[in-house]
Amino acid sequence: MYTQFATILIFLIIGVCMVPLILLVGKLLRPHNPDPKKLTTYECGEESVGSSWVQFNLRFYVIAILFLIFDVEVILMFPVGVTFRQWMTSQAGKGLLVFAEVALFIGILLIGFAYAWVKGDFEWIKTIRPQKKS
Amino acid sequence: MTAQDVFFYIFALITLVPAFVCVFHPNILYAGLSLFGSFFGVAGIYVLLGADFIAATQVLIYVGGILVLILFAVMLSKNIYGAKFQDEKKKKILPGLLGLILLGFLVKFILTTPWNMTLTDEAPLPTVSRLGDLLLTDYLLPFELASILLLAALIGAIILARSK
Amino acid sequence: MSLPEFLKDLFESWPLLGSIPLWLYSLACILGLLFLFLFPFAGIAVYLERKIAGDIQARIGPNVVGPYGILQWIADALKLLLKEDIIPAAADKKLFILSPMLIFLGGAAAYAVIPFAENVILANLNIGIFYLIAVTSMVALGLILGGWASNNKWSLLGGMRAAAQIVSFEIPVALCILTAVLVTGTLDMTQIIKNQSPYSWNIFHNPFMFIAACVYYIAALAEANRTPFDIPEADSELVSGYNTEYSGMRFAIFFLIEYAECFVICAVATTLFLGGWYLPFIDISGLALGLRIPIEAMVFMTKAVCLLFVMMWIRWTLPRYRVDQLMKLCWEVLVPFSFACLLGTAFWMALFKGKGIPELIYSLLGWGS
Amino acid sequence: MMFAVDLRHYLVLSAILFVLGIIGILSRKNSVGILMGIELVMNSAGINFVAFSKYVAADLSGQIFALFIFVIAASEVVIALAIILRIYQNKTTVDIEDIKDLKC
Repeated sequence: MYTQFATILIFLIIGVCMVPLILLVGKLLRPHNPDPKKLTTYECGEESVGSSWVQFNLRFYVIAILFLIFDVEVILMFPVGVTFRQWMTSQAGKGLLVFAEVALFIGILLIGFAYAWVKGDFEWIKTIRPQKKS
Repeated sequence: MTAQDVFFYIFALITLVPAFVCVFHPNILYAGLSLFGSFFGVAGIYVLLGADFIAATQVLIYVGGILVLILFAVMLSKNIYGAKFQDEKKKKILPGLLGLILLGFLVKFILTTPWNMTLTDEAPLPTVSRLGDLLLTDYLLPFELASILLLAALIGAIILARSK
Repeated sequence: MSLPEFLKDLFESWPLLGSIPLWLYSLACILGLLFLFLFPFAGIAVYLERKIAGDIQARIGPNVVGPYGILQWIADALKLLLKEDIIPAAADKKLFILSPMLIFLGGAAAYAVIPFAENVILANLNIGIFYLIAVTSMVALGLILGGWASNNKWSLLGGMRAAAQIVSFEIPVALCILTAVLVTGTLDMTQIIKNQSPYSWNIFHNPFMFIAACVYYIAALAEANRTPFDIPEADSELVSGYNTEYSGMRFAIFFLIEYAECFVICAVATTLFLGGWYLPFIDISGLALGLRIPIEAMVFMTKAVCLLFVMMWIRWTLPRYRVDQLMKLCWEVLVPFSFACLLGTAFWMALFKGKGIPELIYSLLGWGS
Repeated sequence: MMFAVDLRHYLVLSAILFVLGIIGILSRKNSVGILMGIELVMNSAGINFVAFSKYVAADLSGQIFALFIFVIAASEVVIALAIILRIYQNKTTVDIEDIKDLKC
């Protein structure tokens, strides 16, 4: 197992230092004359208005919550999924029992999914209500 | 000094230096980013300990999930009047001192207590199928309770985060 | 056995090459994979895309540089190399440089576990497909940083939207891969293919697997920001999304990684659902190893390139989704479907003790192969 | 031998990570920073569990616990960040100094 992960480690190291390498090659070859006009942020030609660290509401965050919870569920399901076939093919009697366990695990989380669906948390709010100025 | 020991020290550095930066860096965004390096170091430590599935889970959950959440939170909670994340003016001497004392105790206990460890040096076996069997047989109750915990966390967080 | 080990055994007896340590072999294989496969293939994919787009829109597409425009992508690469690469003054310099690195790492590291042929896989990890999911989830991080660092309102929104899209489409992808893992029973990529056979591919194992394959393809299409789901680069609204401020070679990295990820999606789809390097009903395991590996690699590549062609075909025919339609599609169509496929496959395997439709038909007909 | 890596080295590493996490929790003013400290503490606990599962008990119970640590860490981060962002919506600040009074 260590040799495979050693290859992965070497791959990651090369991957990390590949981008600076490419950029370095680029830096050597290309012209470099920054002028302030060129360095302003691009806003379709107009002057950029206000700082860009603009505030936005929480629907990005709700998406991230849903992702993390269901990601953890998938991760717990992966070891079970790997041995699922063994349980099904070898011990004949326990097939449906193991399926019941897996179905219970997924069913409980589907309740949360249904709750989020019914409460309309999947709709991407079209109108952005003006931020309540404190 | 086999190869694994060298890699242990490398991954220990990759874990501790970004963790150090994360604790002491004034800018909260760079602190969040240095967590990225420390999570990778911990994943490397898991690989050295022969836990390949746990290492991949660590990368998937912490780097792909929790760090994305933290960065979203940092960006969403950027206070409006344009303060550029500089928020740390608090002194760090007292917590640092306390930490060092705690560290001293911990290391003393670690080095003195006789752990009955069994030093085996054969290559670690793949763990995924054994984890699956354990989850389905011995640890079935925690497996089902974990889904209830996730359900509670999901519903709680959605209610809180729903922007009325 | 992974490629470095296979090469080491192959060249064991040679005088000079015999004494090279294993990690040097893997280093050579990695550099070979990156420079001989990833970069050229991404370039050729760009060329293919523009040719197909031209064909679909009844025009010719690039045909100036080299015969039929084959060298067009090299010209593009050189042009980008020589373009000036500015970092906006207001940008956050450190993050601006870090973001392409993260994205390149996320996209390229998935190539380590793609099984081109019997022993031709860079790292024969026991958690192959799971490692792939873990690594591709890093791209969302790079997009957020890219959008945030360029200090441009549109790239910030583009970066956030791209991250939200990638993050939310990762659930259907992970669930469909889990469904395939239920059927194959292992995470090791070469083992997944070996559990299938020329006569029973995973996609025909049971009806739910067929749906899971389609859901995977659609969700992975969205995860790679390909049309009809490339909201972040929606030129009408967000100029060019998170990579507005990037120019020159940095932009080339974003561009290159998009095509690298497209191939990863097609390769994973062929491995999990379309029986990897197995020809439909022709069993070639009897041939000598030296002959079998090239044929297997060609079979694998033809399947992957066909899926790539479909991806490009879709890009130039379907209009783009709006953001709320996109999120609604993900959370109200794809995720329920993938949950249903997961439970359906589990029930099917519980019912038929892990046997799929092909095995059942063969046992009925008495072939028993 | 000092350098041969065994259980104690992993425990020292997780102790240092644990202490860094504690310092992070105590010294941060920004509540999202406190959460990062909590993540470090969770990681150090994970390293302990997996180290014990390799060196002491040969079975995989340590790794199962590390798996459940991921479940707990994920749900904890989700809830904590939801609370923080809810506080931020009302009081537009995440600094713990300003979140002292009981009524938001």
